[in-house]
Amino acid sequence: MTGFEDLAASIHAFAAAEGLPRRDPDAVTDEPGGGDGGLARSVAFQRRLFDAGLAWFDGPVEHGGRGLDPATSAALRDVLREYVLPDQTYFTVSRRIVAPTILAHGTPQQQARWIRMLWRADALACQLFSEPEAGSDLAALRCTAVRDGDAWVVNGQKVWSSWAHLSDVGELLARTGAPADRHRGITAFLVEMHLPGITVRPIRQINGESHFNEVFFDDVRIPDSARLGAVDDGWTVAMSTLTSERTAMGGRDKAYLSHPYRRLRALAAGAVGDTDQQLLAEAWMREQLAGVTADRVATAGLSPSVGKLALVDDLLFYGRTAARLLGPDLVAGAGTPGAFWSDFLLSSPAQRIAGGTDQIQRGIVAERVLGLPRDRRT
Amino acid sequence: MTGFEDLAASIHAFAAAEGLPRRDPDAVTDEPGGGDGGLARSVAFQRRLFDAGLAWFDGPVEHGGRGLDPATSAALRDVLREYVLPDQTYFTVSRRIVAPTILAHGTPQQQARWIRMLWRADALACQLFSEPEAGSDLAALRCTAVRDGDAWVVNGQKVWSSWAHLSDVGELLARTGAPADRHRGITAFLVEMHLPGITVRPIRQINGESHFNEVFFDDVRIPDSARLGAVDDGWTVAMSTLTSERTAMGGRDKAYLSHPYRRLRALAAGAVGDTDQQLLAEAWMREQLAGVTADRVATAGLSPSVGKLALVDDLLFYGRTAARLLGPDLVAGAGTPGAFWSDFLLSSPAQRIAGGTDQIQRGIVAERVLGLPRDRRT
Amino acid sequence: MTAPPGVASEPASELATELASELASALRDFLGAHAEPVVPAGDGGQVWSRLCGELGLAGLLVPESHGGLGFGPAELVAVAAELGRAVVGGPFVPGAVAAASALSTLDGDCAGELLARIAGGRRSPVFVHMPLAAARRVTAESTVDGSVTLTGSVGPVLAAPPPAPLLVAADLGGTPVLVLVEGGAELTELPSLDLSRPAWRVVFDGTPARVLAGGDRAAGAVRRAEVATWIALGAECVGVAGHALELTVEHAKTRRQFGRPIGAFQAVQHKLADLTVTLEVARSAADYVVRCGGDERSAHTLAVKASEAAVTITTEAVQLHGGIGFTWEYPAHVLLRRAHAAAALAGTPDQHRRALFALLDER
Amino acid sequence: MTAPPGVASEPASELATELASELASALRDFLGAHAEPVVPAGDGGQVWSRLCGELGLAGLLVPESHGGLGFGPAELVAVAAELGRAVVGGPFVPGAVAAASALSTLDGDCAGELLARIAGGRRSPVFVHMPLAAARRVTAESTVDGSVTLTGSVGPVLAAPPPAPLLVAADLGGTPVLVLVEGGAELTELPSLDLSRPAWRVVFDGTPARVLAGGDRAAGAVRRAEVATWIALGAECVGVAGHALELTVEHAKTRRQFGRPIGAFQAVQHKLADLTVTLEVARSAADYVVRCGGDERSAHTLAVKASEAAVTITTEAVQLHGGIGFTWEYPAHVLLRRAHAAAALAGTPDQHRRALFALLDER
Repeated sequence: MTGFEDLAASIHAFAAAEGLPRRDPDAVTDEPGGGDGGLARSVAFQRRLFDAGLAWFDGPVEHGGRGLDPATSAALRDVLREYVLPDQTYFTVSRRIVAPTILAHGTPQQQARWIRMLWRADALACQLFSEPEAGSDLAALRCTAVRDGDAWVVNGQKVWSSWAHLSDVGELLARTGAPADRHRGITAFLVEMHLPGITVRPIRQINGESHFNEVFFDDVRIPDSARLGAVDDGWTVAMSTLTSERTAMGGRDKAYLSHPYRRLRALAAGAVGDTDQQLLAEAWMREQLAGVTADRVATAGLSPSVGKLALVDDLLFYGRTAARLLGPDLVAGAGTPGAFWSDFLLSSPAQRIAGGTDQIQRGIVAERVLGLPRDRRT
Repeated sequence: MTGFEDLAASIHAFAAAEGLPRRDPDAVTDEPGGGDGGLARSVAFQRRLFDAGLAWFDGPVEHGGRGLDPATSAALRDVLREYVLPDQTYFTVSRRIVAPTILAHGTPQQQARWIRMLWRADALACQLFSEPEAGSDLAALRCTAVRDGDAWVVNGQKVWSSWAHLSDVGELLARTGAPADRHRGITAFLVEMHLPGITVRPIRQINGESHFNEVFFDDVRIPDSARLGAVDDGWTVAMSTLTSERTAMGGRDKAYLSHPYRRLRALAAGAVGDTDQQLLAEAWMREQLAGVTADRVATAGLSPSVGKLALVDDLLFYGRTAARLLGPDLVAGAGTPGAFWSDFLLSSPAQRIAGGTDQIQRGIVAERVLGLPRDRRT
Repeated sequence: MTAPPGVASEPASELATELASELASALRDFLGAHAEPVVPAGDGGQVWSRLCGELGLAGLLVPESHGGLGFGPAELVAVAAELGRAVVGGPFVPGAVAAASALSTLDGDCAGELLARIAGGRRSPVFVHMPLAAARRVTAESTVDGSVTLTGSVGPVLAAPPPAPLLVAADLGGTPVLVLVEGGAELTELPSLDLSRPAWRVVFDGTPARVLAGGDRAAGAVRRAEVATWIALGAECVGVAGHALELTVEHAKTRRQFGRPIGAFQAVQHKLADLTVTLEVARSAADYVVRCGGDERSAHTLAVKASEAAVTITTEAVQLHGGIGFTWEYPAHVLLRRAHAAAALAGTPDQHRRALFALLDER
Repeated sequence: MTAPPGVASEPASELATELASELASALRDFLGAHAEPVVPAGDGGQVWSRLCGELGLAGLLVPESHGGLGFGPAELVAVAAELGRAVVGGPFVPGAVAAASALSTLDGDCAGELLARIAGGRRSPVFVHMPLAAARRVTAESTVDGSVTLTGSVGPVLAAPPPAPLLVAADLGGTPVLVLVEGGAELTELPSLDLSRPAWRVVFDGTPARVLAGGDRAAGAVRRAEVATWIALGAECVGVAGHALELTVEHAKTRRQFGRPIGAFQAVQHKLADLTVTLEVARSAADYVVRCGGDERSAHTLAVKASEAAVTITTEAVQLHGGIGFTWEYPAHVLLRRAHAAAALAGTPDQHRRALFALLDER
């Protein structure tokens, strides 16, 4: 593995200079959902990491990546994960979902403009896909972009947009053809979020937090140079984004819940009864296999939808198991493991909706993995 | 409850005269699937029971029933169930599925001809519904009945017909209209199974037994007087039969597996570990609640499809639990509990197909119980 | 095996069941007018207070001789299901159910007066207890004046804020006692999962208390309160589950995607059908409690089946609602929160199955 | 914590994985020509005999120095999955897997000769053992001539009919021993669930035997055989599950109802998608075994995930096939039978989880 040893040494040196604590394999510290560790700190760290050439191992060299193969890159990320890093969840959409789309479908100018910024945390990105009447049925979207000379005028509403309130750029899907054209009349754009006419309104979530937003477009003018892909070919762009999203959700880089086994083990004090032993062993197995499955998605062509459905099943299992182990302590109030798991039980169901609902994922597996006849949806 | 005490006393007296053993509440003797206890013995017993007026408590008096209300009848059947009776499974289709259909849709002549015979076990009945290309999609059936003067000529094939090889009469669904008319072009008949041109061929099942049959019709002439319901109105008749079938399958009278708790408890010898305690307690609860659910189906308007789906889930649980408790002894060979449960694991899945598959039942619950929009099936 | 203690010893008569269904229907009308739509935050027990004032529900299980309604398990199940359905707050379970059940087993003026207070709704005691807890956590010590002092803590439990008197199960030198604490306990509200009904931690530190019963009578009273608590929380879960399924079915009929209501999709239909089966099995468990006169085995059965059904159905309800189910304003999470909290406070299904097996294997 | 014993101590190299996949592909071609379609009844081990004769598979795990192929966990997993897929009979697991694994840990001429016999396919020994059984059921007693006699029984176990020599784990005055029985044991074939591969009950009644190893070396050899058995049966289950799912998908594409293939119905599509997830998690468990060099924890993981997947998928396969799946002639039940039998003989998931937890909690 060319360069692995050198780069691993660089990581350790960088970590030492940063004073990053080693991840204690027996400690359980991360929070699920994330995004509450302080944006400024995360951004500053990410810039130093990027400038040290340690942020993006498998990225193209011209955009600041290292150009390494996937296996070496994964191994280096594992080295980095030996340390406790500032909260990385702000960057998942930017780096793992929007940037790959720009790399695949953007013009050289768009790539030069955004990709480095997204990886260096000089900009944050969001998706602007779902609408109140277009959730699973994304092809029903109504937000319009109308051509006006060398620009487009956008009107409409988007919803469930993670981090839109913090973002500099959004990947927008807008209708440029007739609504009856469905997925054929949609175009993708890279919209600067600070343009006049854009209003972002956070949505209060089930657990009281607000990472999602409604985004309103009122005669927003965007240049044609911000168009991503061909006119009316936004569906291709969107599908590529959604595949990246599913892969990111099931990947090791963004394990929704870190250390499930250790977290659950800590709930069973004293002599562990047989039923609880069974539950804990099952949790351990699921944790190991989630890693293998994520790797198979990343490198062996396993469908990301399979990985995401397996993940969702794991999250349901962890939540149920925590409730069983905690008993009444599930409601034991702030600062207790009960509070952590209460929040988990409330917030983890979002994983069953974001990036395509369970139902959508099953449809993808049925049609694309198993080759079953297309369900009559349209 | 008028007459309850007298009739209960009659049952006890009858049982004493017959020398019926009391059912030992701690013994576990019945076999699932049934039908292997000797037809002749069961028939002879059923005739004596009927002649004693103790076979059919809620049946109309003119057909040999007692004309009692459902609650009293259920209570009397419970009294009868205090004794070990000869194998009753031969009669379920006759008494609980075909006879109610004739009562609801038959002419007075048909009722006089068949109902007493079916309840007295002077005749056995079968259903002739499914075809190789018409399973869940019953309305696709192809077996034809063509009018010829005062008779009909039947041609075609039926399949999955329980007890057809022993039956005297079959409830036949045949196409009398165009295939494109689907459920509107079907007529029901009561076919005597000994007519020329009928061939019955047993199907060897997954567990090596043969209770199901293929039935072939080759220019079989049946009189118009054997028609059940109006011409082209067989769908109404069929739906009424299927509702009876679902009710019978979830009912107390035909518990597919008797004494599940006790059977499973017997597999856990010595000190029962915590996991096995949990499984056994769950089995006990399911057994109690299956009885309540069956009663709610019978008397409180609960959908038989709900009852059948709950039953199927119970059967899967019992099978899985037995495998867990037995371990390697699942394959311990003839005469052991392992052999009993092996057969159960092989044969119980039929309950998920007969009387409408799980999928069909869920569709019925969705549309008729929940009032969801009709799924586009046709 | 002796007959297990229960809410009542007789199977429900048909009349009782009829009464229960009328009561449930009246209650649903009342709650429909005063408690719908479900609110995300607690109502401070206001709805419960009105139910006590206008329908006398506080005296549900208090004998008529003490000014209550004198109802049994059929009515308890019916009322609790409706309260769960509307996610009503207030000390229904620890007071009207648990305290009344414990006190109903005792003779004596003090018990009688406390029962009358429950029915009257003033200075009503609540029973604070960890159901199925492994060890008794409160110890009592005799004092010179014949009363006792308590040390230890219980929680999270359902309770009511001071000045509600507390009924506490404690250990007095190896003997179980049921004591009354009229003041001096330290109660901490635990702001947590169920916003409509907080849990509490109760700490005793040399707190003076009065012994109401000891020995077998205390154990019997405590067990009766526990069984009634399981039944009430289980029946609440049935109500929660039913409400969540109704909301979801309604959503499936109105929300359109791909040109038709999502409820026209077979995947959604079949999921809702499976949840219906889950709900109906839990309802059968509620019926089973009534049939068995609220005995202990049936209470365990209901606690398991109803809490599992409520957690499953509310979890799937959130998923089936898509994004909207994940918002603060929509009531799906209110039901999810109550389901989890009621299930946690009733004791886990594992604990109930374990206890049930012990009963089954007794003989 | 010391490194747990496994099939091999090193993680699989990439080369090994490539070899494994070539082996699997060759095997599938061979079996496609000689063992498809799956037959309801056993083949008397004929296919296995040909695989040994033509591909040398009996020596899969036998070191090359003893005439075997010297393969590791990657190849074991690949081969076992293909054999499971085709529901091949014969003493693959107790002989080529378990006996070879146990003997590979031992030095000495006798072990070497037995390994050579396995590779050569003549008078090959089989290892008869109850995996995860609570107590050692066979006791050994020393005789004057330095050999031992055995008393006790094991079963149901996988074995081979006489005159196959038996390797047996026994207890000699409190010390574990691994012994060789060349004759005199009473074997009863148990005609049961898996028609393609019977289980056996083996009874020893003063049966003469020869001690191959004692103490820690015996325990290590037995453990190595157990771990390899779990891996082999688990991998077989992966093959069974994959085959059942393929048959079902094919059926869903061709069987028409309501004017279209049943696989166009969302309910069927989603059920098959869920089963795909179940299968792929089991495949991940097989990969995990290879990554971990076949260590004990990974073997438990595979045994649990693969046997659960095989039982679930074959059960649902029968249901999704409708009536045809319920007939003797159709192969669905052959796969269902193998799934249940392999799961039963590998030890239940409960036992494996329990053993795994003990390993996890060791440190």
